[in-house]
This record gives sequence, C-alpha cells and structure tokens, in this order.
Amino acid sequence: MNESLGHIFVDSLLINNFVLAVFLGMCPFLGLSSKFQTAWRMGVTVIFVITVSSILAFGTNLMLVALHAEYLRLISFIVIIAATVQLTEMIIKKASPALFRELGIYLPLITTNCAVLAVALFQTVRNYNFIQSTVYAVSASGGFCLAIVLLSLVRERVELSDVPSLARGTALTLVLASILSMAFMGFAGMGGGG
Amino acid sequence: MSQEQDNPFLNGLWKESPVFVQFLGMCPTLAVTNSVRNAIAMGLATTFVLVLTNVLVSSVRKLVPNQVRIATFIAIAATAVTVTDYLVKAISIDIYKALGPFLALIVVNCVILARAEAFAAKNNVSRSFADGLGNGVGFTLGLTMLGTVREVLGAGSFLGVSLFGPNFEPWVLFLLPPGGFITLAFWLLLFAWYRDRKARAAAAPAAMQEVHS
Amino acid sequence: MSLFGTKRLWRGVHVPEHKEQTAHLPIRRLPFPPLLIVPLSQHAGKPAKAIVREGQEVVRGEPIAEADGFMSVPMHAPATGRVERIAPAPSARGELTTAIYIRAYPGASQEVLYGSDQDITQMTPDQVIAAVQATGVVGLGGAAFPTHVKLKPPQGRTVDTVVVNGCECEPYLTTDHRIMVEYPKQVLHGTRVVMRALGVERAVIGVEDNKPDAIAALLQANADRPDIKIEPVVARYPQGAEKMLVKVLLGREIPSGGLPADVGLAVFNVATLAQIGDLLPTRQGLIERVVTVTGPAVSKPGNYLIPLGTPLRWVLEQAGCTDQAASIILGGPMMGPSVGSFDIPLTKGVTGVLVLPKKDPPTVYPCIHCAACVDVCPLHLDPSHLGLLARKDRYQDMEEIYHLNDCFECACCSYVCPANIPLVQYFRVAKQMNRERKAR
Amino acid sequence: MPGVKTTVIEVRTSPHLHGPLSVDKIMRHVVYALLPIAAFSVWNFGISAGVLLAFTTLGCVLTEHVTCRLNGNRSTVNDYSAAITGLLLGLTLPPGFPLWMAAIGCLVAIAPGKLLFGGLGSNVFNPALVGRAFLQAAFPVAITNYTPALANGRFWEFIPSSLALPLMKSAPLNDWIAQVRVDGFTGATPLVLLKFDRIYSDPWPMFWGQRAGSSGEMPGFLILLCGGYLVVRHMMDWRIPVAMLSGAAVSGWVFHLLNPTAYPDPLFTLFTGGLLLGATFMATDPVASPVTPRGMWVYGVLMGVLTVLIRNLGGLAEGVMYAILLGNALSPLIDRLTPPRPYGARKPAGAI
Amino acid sequence: MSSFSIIRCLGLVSLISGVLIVGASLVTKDQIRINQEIIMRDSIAQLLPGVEKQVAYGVEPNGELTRLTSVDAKGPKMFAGYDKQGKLLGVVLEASERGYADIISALYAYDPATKAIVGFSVVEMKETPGLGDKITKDKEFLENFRKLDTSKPIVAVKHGTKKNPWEIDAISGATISSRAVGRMLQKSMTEMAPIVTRHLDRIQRGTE
Repeated sequence: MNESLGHIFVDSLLINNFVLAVFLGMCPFLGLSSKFQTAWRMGVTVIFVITVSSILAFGTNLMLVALHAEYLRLISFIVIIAATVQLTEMIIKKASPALFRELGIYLPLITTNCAVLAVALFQTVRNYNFIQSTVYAVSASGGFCLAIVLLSLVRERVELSDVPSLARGTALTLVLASILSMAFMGFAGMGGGG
Repeated sequence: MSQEQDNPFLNGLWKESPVFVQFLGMCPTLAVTNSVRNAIAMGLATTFVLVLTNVLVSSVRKLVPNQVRIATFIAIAATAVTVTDYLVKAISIDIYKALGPFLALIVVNCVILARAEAFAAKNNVSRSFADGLGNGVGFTLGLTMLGTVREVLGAGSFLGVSLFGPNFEPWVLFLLPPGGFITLAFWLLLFAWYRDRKARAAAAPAAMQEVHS
Repeated sequence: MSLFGTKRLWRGVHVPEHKEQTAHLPIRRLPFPPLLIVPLSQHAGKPAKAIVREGQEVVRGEPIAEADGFMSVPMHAPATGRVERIAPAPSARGELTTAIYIRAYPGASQEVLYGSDQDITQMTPDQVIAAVQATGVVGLGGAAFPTHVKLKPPQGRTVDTVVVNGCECEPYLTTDHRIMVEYPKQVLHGTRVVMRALGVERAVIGVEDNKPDAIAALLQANADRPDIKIEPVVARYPQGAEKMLVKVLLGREIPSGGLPADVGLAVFNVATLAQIGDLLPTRQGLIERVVTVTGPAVSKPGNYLIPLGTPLRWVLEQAGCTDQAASIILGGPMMGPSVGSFDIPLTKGVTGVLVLPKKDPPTVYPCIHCAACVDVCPLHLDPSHLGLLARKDRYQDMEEIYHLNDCFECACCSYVCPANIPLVQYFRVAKQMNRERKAR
Repeated sequence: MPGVKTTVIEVRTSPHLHGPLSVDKIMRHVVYALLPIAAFSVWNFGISAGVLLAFTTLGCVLTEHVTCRLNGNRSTVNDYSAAITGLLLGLTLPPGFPLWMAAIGCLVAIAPGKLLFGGLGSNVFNPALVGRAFLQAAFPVAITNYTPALANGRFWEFIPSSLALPLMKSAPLNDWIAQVRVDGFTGATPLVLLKFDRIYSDPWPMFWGQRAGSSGEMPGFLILLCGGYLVVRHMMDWRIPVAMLSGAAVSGWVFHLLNPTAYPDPLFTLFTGGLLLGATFMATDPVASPVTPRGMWVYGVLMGVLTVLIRNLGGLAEGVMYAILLGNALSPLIDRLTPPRPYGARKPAGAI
Repeated sequence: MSSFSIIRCLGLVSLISGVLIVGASLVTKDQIRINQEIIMRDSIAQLLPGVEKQVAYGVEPNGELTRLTSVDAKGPKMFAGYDKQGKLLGVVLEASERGYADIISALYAYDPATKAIVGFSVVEMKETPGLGDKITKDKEFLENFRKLDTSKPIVAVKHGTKKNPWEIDAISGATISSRAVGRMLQKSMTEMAPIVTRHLDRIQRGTE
C-alpha cells in the first residue's frame, strides 16, 4: 500500500485516533487521565516508547522475514517493547532523576499498553516502509497523547462540579470519552480524496 | 481467607468481574463488542489464553526468580496467544478477520498479566485453572452483555437474527466507537443505580428499627 | 489610556452611584454623645498604649494614648470629660478590643484648647514625619494605615510622585467629595506637607469626573501652583483602590505583594491630607472625622463631622432610621462590612454608615462560566475558577495557581455574577484557611 | 429613641449591591431571542417544524424535570436552560426529522449530556450538540433528509417522515419532495449540493433564509439580529461569534484563493449551513467555552477554522457541530494556556 | 545462585514456548491453508458464477505473471476462473482505495473477452454502518457491476443519473464511498487491463 505520509499522519492522529476510534491503550486512557500532569507525562512517554519500539520492531521484522521465522513475531515484539521500556527507564534515570521520580511509576505500565504492540503489528501488517512506519508511530502515539490530555483536562473541569454520586468514577469518564469520540467523528473522510 | 468464601471461579465470574469491576482489558471490551458473535469469540479466545497462561505460570511459579517474573509471564502469555492465533485461524478465517488485531493484542490485555501476577504466581495449578476459567468466563459474559446491547440497538438483531423486522431503523452509533464507550457507561450506571437502591433498601429497615427502639 | 481625553479604568464595573442623597449636603457637626468609646487600635499596626488612668479628667484634643513604636499612632481625647473605664469594647469586626471610655461633660464647651503653632518650612523631613505621627492621622479612606509610615519609603526605594486619591468610587459615600469642596486649601496644604517629607516635586490629585464641583474647588485653590496637578478621571469602581489609581493616572503597576513605593509613588487619601493640612500647623491631634450617614433607610442623611469613639447607636439616633432598616454597613456598599451590633464606636477608618432595607437573599445558581467576573476583575484574576475551587475546598490551588492573594476584595466579581455566587466571601474564607494552614 | 427601632439587624456579606443580571434572566432572554428564529422556521417549513420545535423543547424540559425528581432533587427547569437546549436541538434538526428520534435526542442531550455532569454549569459540552451528535451518529440517513422550504400546504400537512413510527424507518421522501417542489428549492442543502454535485448557490438569498436546511439555520439576518440583541443586553459574549465567523471567513478565503473552483468564497462559507446559528447561539454557550479573554478569541478562531477544514477537506458537508464540540473539548486546554496576566505579576504566570 | 536460576527459568520458558508455538504452527498449518483457499475459492465463485477451476498468478512489478501455489503469497495477485469445459470465464483482480473512514479493499471480476467488469465484492472496509457500508450489500449498487464497461474511464455519478455503461450509479447518501469504488476500479483497470491483454493467451490456456 503506497500511502502518502500526510495521509498516514492525519489518519492515525485524528481520523482513526488510536484511543477514540480504534480502542487501543484504553487502560491508561481511563486509568491515568484524572490529572492533567499525569496524563501529559504519560502521553509524552508513550510517544517516546512507541517511536523507539517501532523502529526496533521494523528491524526485527526484517530479520524474522529473512529467517522465515514469522511465527516468532508476536513474542519478539513483546520482548522488544519490554526492552524499550527498560531502556527508557534507564535513560531517563541517568539523564534526569527528577523526571524519573515523576514518571517512574508509569513506565512499567507502558509495557501492557496495547497501543505499543499495536503500532508494531499494524506497521508490519500494512507493509509500511521505514519512514512510513516512523511517521505512523509518531502520529499514532501523538493521537494517544492528544486524547488522554484532552480527557484529563475535561475531567479536571468536571471535578469542580457536583457530579451525582451515581455517575462518579468510570461511568462518567466513559461518557466523556464517548462524546470526545463523537466529536472526533467530524474528522472522518478528511484523508480521503472526496 | 476461608476456602468457602474464596471460590476463584465465582470470584472471577462476577464479583470481581474483569469488565465491570476491575476494568481490565478495556481495549477488546470496547473494540470487538459490536456484535454478539465477535464478543463471544473474543471472550472464548481470551478464556483459552487465560487458562493456558494461568496453568503454565502456576506450574513454573516456583522456578521463577523475582527479577524476571514479569518477563517470564509475558513470554508465556505471548506463547499462549500465538497458539490461540493459529487455532482461531484454523477454525474459522471469518472469525479471525472479525477479531482482527485484537486477537494478537490479547497478550497485552491487562487481565492476563494481572491474573498471572495476582493469582497464578501464588496458587496451585488447579486453583489457577479455576481462576483463569472464572475470569475468562466473566470476561466473556461482560463482553456478551455489551455485545448484546450494541447489536440489538445497532443492527436490530441478536447473533445475526433480525429481531424487529426489515423496517427497523438501526442506531448505527452503537456499532461505532462512541457506542462502545456509551454502552459500557450505561451498564455501569445501571449497576451503580441497582447497588444504590439495594443499599438504600438495606439502610431503610435499620433506620426504622432506630426509630422504634 | 487617554485616547478619549479623560483617563479611565478599563476593567471594573459601573455601579449606580446613589450619591445624590448627600453629595450636595454641607458637612455638619453631630452632637456629642454622652459616652465615647475610643479603641486603642483604630489603625493598622500596633495598638496605642493608654497614658490615662480610670477616673482621670481629659480635655478635648489632649493625648490619651501614645504610639507604641513606629508602626503605631497616638490617640487624642475626642471630648472633654472623665475617663470612666479602660475595658474591652466591641469592634466592627466582631471581636473585643481595649478601649478608653470617656464620659463627656454635658456642659463643656468642647473647645479644643490644645496644641501650639509650628512652621513646616523650618522642619527637616524627619521632623515632619514625627509631627505627622504625633497628629495620630491614619489613612482615612478606610485602610487606616498610619500615614507617617508611608512618608518613610523602605530602604532602596525612592518616591518621585505623590498621588492623591480623590476618587471615592464606592457608591453612596460623599465624605471625600465634601472635603474637597469645602476644604480644598487644607487638602493642598496637606499635600505639600507630605511632598516636603518625601522630598518630592510632583503630585497628582485624581478626582472622578462625577464630582465637577470638587475639581473646580481644587483648581481654584491651586490656581497659582503648577507642582500639584488635578486630574479628572472617568468615574468607575474600583478606581479608588490605590493599585488602580496609579495605573490609571501614571500607567504604573504596583507589583504583586508590593507597595506603591516600589514604583516610586506614595498614595494618600484626600481626607487624610486635609486633616494633616489642618492639624499639623497647630500641633493638634485627630479627634473627629467626616462620615457619610446615608442609605434608603436613613431619614436625615448627611455628611457629619463625628467625634471619634461615638457609638453607632448615637449616630443612627441623630440621623434617624426608618422602619425598613435591616442592615448596617460601615463604609461603602461594595467593600464595607455589615455590623452585628449598635454599640460599636466609630473609628478613624470609618468613611460612612450605610443603612439598607430588608432584602430577600438571592437565589444562588451554579457558575455558568459566563466570564463576567473575569472581564471586570481589575487585577486580571480568574474569579470564576477561584470560586469553583473554593467550593471544593482547594484553597492551596487558589493561592498557588490562581493568585488568590492578589485579590483585594473589591467585590466587582460578586457584583456582576449573574449566578449570585458570593465570590468575595469565598475568597475571604479561602485566605483565612490558607493563613491557618500556614500557621500550623 | 426615635431613630433605632430595629433590634434585629442582619449581618450580610459584601457587596451589598448587586448587578442587574441573573442566570434565569439571561436564560429567559436567550429563549426570547430564539423565538423569532423558531417562528421563521415555522413559516419556512410549516407545521412539521413547529411540532418538532415544540416537541424538542418540551422533551428537554420534561427530561430535566423527571430526571431531577428521580434523583430526589429539586427540579431545575425554572432556570430556562433546558428550554434553550430543547429549542437549539430542534433548530439544528431537519424539519421533517422523525419525532421519535428527536425524543431520543432530548433524552441524550439532557441526561448524559448535562445532568450526569451535575446539571447547569457543569456540562463540559453543549448539551444540544451532544444530543445532535448522538443523533447524527445513530441515524445518519434520517438526519440528512432535508426537505424544501415554502412547500405548498406546509401549514396543514406534515412532512411524511415526521410521523415515522417509533423505532421504525421513515418512508423515503423523494416522491413527496417531487410533489411539493417549489421553484428553486430541492431537498438538498447548498453545502451538500456544492460538496457532492459541485453546484454553487448564490449566498445572498441564503442570508435572507431562502433555502433548505436544518429547521433553524437559514435566516442569517434574523440570527444576527437576535444575537445582537443579546450582546447589547450584555447577555452574550460578542468575542466568540466574531472570532469564529472571522476565523471561518479568513480560512475559507485562503482555500478559495488556492483553488477557486473547488472551494467556495467566504460569503458562501459564512451564510451556508449552521455556521451563523452555531457561532451565535451554540459556540457562545458560556458553560462550555473558555473564560479568559484571550482564550475566547483563540477558541472562536479555532472553531471557525475547524469548520472550514471539515467542510472543505472532510467527508462531511457540514462541520459546525463537530467544530464546536471539538472546541468545547479544547476549552479547558485553552483556558490553561491563556491565563490572564494578573495586575502587577512579577513574572509571566503559569504556563502548563 | 540467582543468575543460574534466571538462566534455568528463561531456558525452561523458552523451551515450553518453542515447543508450544512450533507445535501449534505445525498442527494448524494445513488447516489454515485449506481455510484460506476455501475462502478465496468461494469469493471467486461468487464473482464468476459457474467457475469450476481456478489458477492463481502473482503479478510481478515488471508486468510478468508467475504461477502461485499458495494464496498466502505476498504482492498483487490475479485469479483466472474457468468453467467445466476449461473456458476462461474471467479474471479476478484486487483493488483498494481510501474510502470515507479507512481503506476499502475489494475483489472484482474482469472479463477480457467483453472488456467489462462483471462482478464486485468488498473484502474489507470500515465505512459508516448504514451509509457507506451499503457498497457491500446494496442490491441496486451491485447491479452496476453486472456489466460495467471499461473502455472509458469509470466514474461514479450521482444516484439516479447513470446514463452510460461506464458510469456507476452511486448510493444516495454514500457518495464518497461510491466514488472510492469508482476510483479504485479505474486505477486498477488502467494498471491491470494491459497486463491481462498481454498474457491473454497464456491465461486462456490456463495450464502453466
């Protein structure tokens, strides 16, 4: 498939937003979106991890195809992601201990963020070349970051009002996510040549 | 913890439902529940992976050093998912296509790792089996409940069988992403309302007694 | 700022003035009450120390308490009589403070027989400052901050201009207005005193354009002296707040948490300067002040010259209250506190007594984020968010993120709020809670 | 003691004066301002539009009342906000929209769209648009079934789709449209004609209300007039509509300059679809818009540009609703990024 | 001790994983291929009614054809279908194009004899349910592909305005999806029709 980079970017950032349209990365999206600061940091870390692991996964996939060992794809991707997260953790720890203290608790969670694995799998299934893969990784993770930041700000706002006890918690978050998702439907068709 | 109260199967099935209580594995919960068939297929696939992972983890648990615990569990889960992937493909390509990427993504479904870590790593094989089965069936049940609402409203059918005749106007929304969010929210609200009512009903007699005494 | 001729405040609100009731009434003296209650703390800073005994006879104008340090001012006897007792008395804020009770002699002529002349032109700035402190004058615009303290700018700050506040932007109040109309010479003389103490060549008197007669009187009295500029400004609340006034007149912003001296200014109220101009040449003390007694529920509203320490009850008896009277406010309706007792004495900081009729409490709606409060806030704060945070007891966030401590409670936000949310009240509570939290 | 008779005095908190506006008064006047537009709609589309508007208004008020009561709270319908939501929802629907679907719209707009968040003042998104977005996603066919204005017999005959049976499809409208067609009026809106058939319509007649569309979006002059009334009475913020309309006009103009054949001129952009109605009455919903002065400009311009982007590049003919919903979603972020600089601030105040 | 136990553990886990994965892969391999072939055969049969035998070709970038043995192969493919007598019924080609929501991919049947498209079916799409997804099942729309002329550029036209045999009568309300179908066919035809013509003899023989 020869998709232009612009299409890939708009498509995975807005139209098929990872969180709001494809339902990937739901656990952190629902679980870590109550505070803007947390959400923002999580989003940025995810962008970093996804981009790095996407690049690594691209190389690994080339290797697997050459060795005719495609059946090891899933397991090797998982290992790559776990390794990337470890690596990120170590880099941040070295580079900025302050940032590490703030992010430390979220980093291991990224391993089970399905968006990370999904990027690696999708870019393989869609036969993206290296540049396409990287753009895809950046925009898809950017979409995640955008969605979680928007949700966190909206949730902080809702926190200031008197939400009925019935709706407090996950139900309200889901309703907000649903409305956000409806709003993002407005972008549909933007990539297409109408 | 007494053995009678702590039935791992029943706990996973409803009390600690992965979908409605623990909010684990939200991605497939919302993504593949636009039809009952997909929901059940996904649920069964996840159950299979859960049971397999739980049993494997439980049987090797004493050999696993703490440092590589998570890595080992993930590797086991990935193995189980790869196996499931092949099996589903062998059973029906249609179902395989319907579940799409979410079949492979079972490996990062938090419910797998959560059960391995929280239960299978500490319990014997038979109890872990029951826990995996319970959570798996609970997950399937939750998915089916979501799938039912979404399919009935979104397509006017149940398991592909038309319910309201050809003139029914489907609520397309429920097949789309917002419908997934809103259906889960609806179920949660319903449970909250029910719990609230039950709590009030329980509180009312107590209040009456206080008045009388 | 002066695109349209007259300088003006762009934020804030236009409040109905209600000044017509008293603006044209000359200042009249109120009869002496039988008992005066002179609190020792009528000013910001340390309370004064009593220098009289119970039972001692005092003459009107005689010092009865001395300043306790630099951040304090002396008190003078407001009437000739006998010190009945020195005991706690209720104050406008509700708490009890020590006061000197003076039983006025009914037959006394109440002439001021105290003091002696002094020539300012022969005095050094420090001597002028000491002389100002000796008069016991504090900010008469309401803040009651000791005036002489402002004459000594903090280390490293120099003052280049004196700003005189003749705005009186609070509705109903007309004391400053009448003082400017009737005592322009004293105002100007007081201005020169502080200019001399500060060694400043320039002064600006800002007067709102709804007091044309005051502007005319000042201009006439100042006809031959260009060093004091009289500057009309468009009437708008809260232009009388010093932060606002210096911004409007000179375009300078007093930094958050800072003083006018930080931007080279010293700000004084016209009534304060009129008193200095009046008292300083004869070494007298502050014993009375002009108070506007007004409101829909007052039968004889007016601008009264009232001896300090006169109980509120006496003032209301003399001015007359109608049956509708329900709430009494010391000061203007925007910022003045409502009092809970008739027995509190009027002090140096009281600019007016406002008697309001009964009013049903308004329905309070939820905040609809209409941003009316954001648009009027003269300090460019976000009262809307502050109010929402206050309802959730998030006082710390209010201070740290939303600059709560910059708020000077002008109440513009509460005034415009269509949801009737008592924003200012929330902010007062929040500030108090923050102080308590820090104290712990 | 002649003066002081009152023995009980009330201690109140300052300020002791209050401005002339109150929430219910503002809301009431917004309803007044919407009524002429509703009347125009009834003139254009007849009994169907009238019943639809009455139905959505009553539906929203009733939903709010019943939901409040079920929760054991005082009913909040007296603040008129539910009536506004209902009117706006009705005005954004096609005149022949099936009433049973409109009822669902009311339910969604008020229950999850507003009361779930805590009622008036708490809704992060404009409730009417939440209701409409739900309907758009749920019934994409019915909500794009527009009918011609000024049809013969419109005052005594319903548009056939209005009365579709609950849960059932409405009958196709093509025959009916062919039967009542008036000169110059087809069922398609100018935006749909432009997007899918490349037929350009003259913008000025649209400004005077001569076209098909949602029941309340056509009388441009009336919308501006009614909005102007609210602005003059200080009941509406003028910055948001001005920012949104200029954002749309300028970005539409840029598109037009780049490719005059594919993209319409700015006047067409301004006068078509729900842009005027949305910018005047929905983008200005104070609850869901930023409070900071700079934020309002950013918010307005952003929504205007988004509208044009969706219309010109997206798959939909109309983008106002999505643009406003996205603007609502972004408004907490905008508020956060555009804090007013406090008087005398020593350093630039809080970025992110 | 600990490093030994880590190695032991990881070794054991890799062993288990390896055995399971390879086992599952071996056990299911044949069945998966059968399934895929069944699906492909069914969809070809649906596009070319009466087909009895089919041959799969891979299309090389230089336009050459290679005979395929597995449907799993990478790259563009082409399937030739023959009836009982071994006569060529048509070729089935792949096409894809960006639709309203995401990429639509489809198979269509092309009859080189009449130079017409004679069948069309969507393989994968995410178009709006109720609107765009009508391209998969709307009878009126699929009727377009019973005999669609390819001698002129294929275009989708507004519903009810089809006049020429090379036009596609679009679904009302789903103009974008319909146009995407038109575009994908036109694009694929311009690319593939010459290749089919060039190798027509070989395809008709259907043996290699």
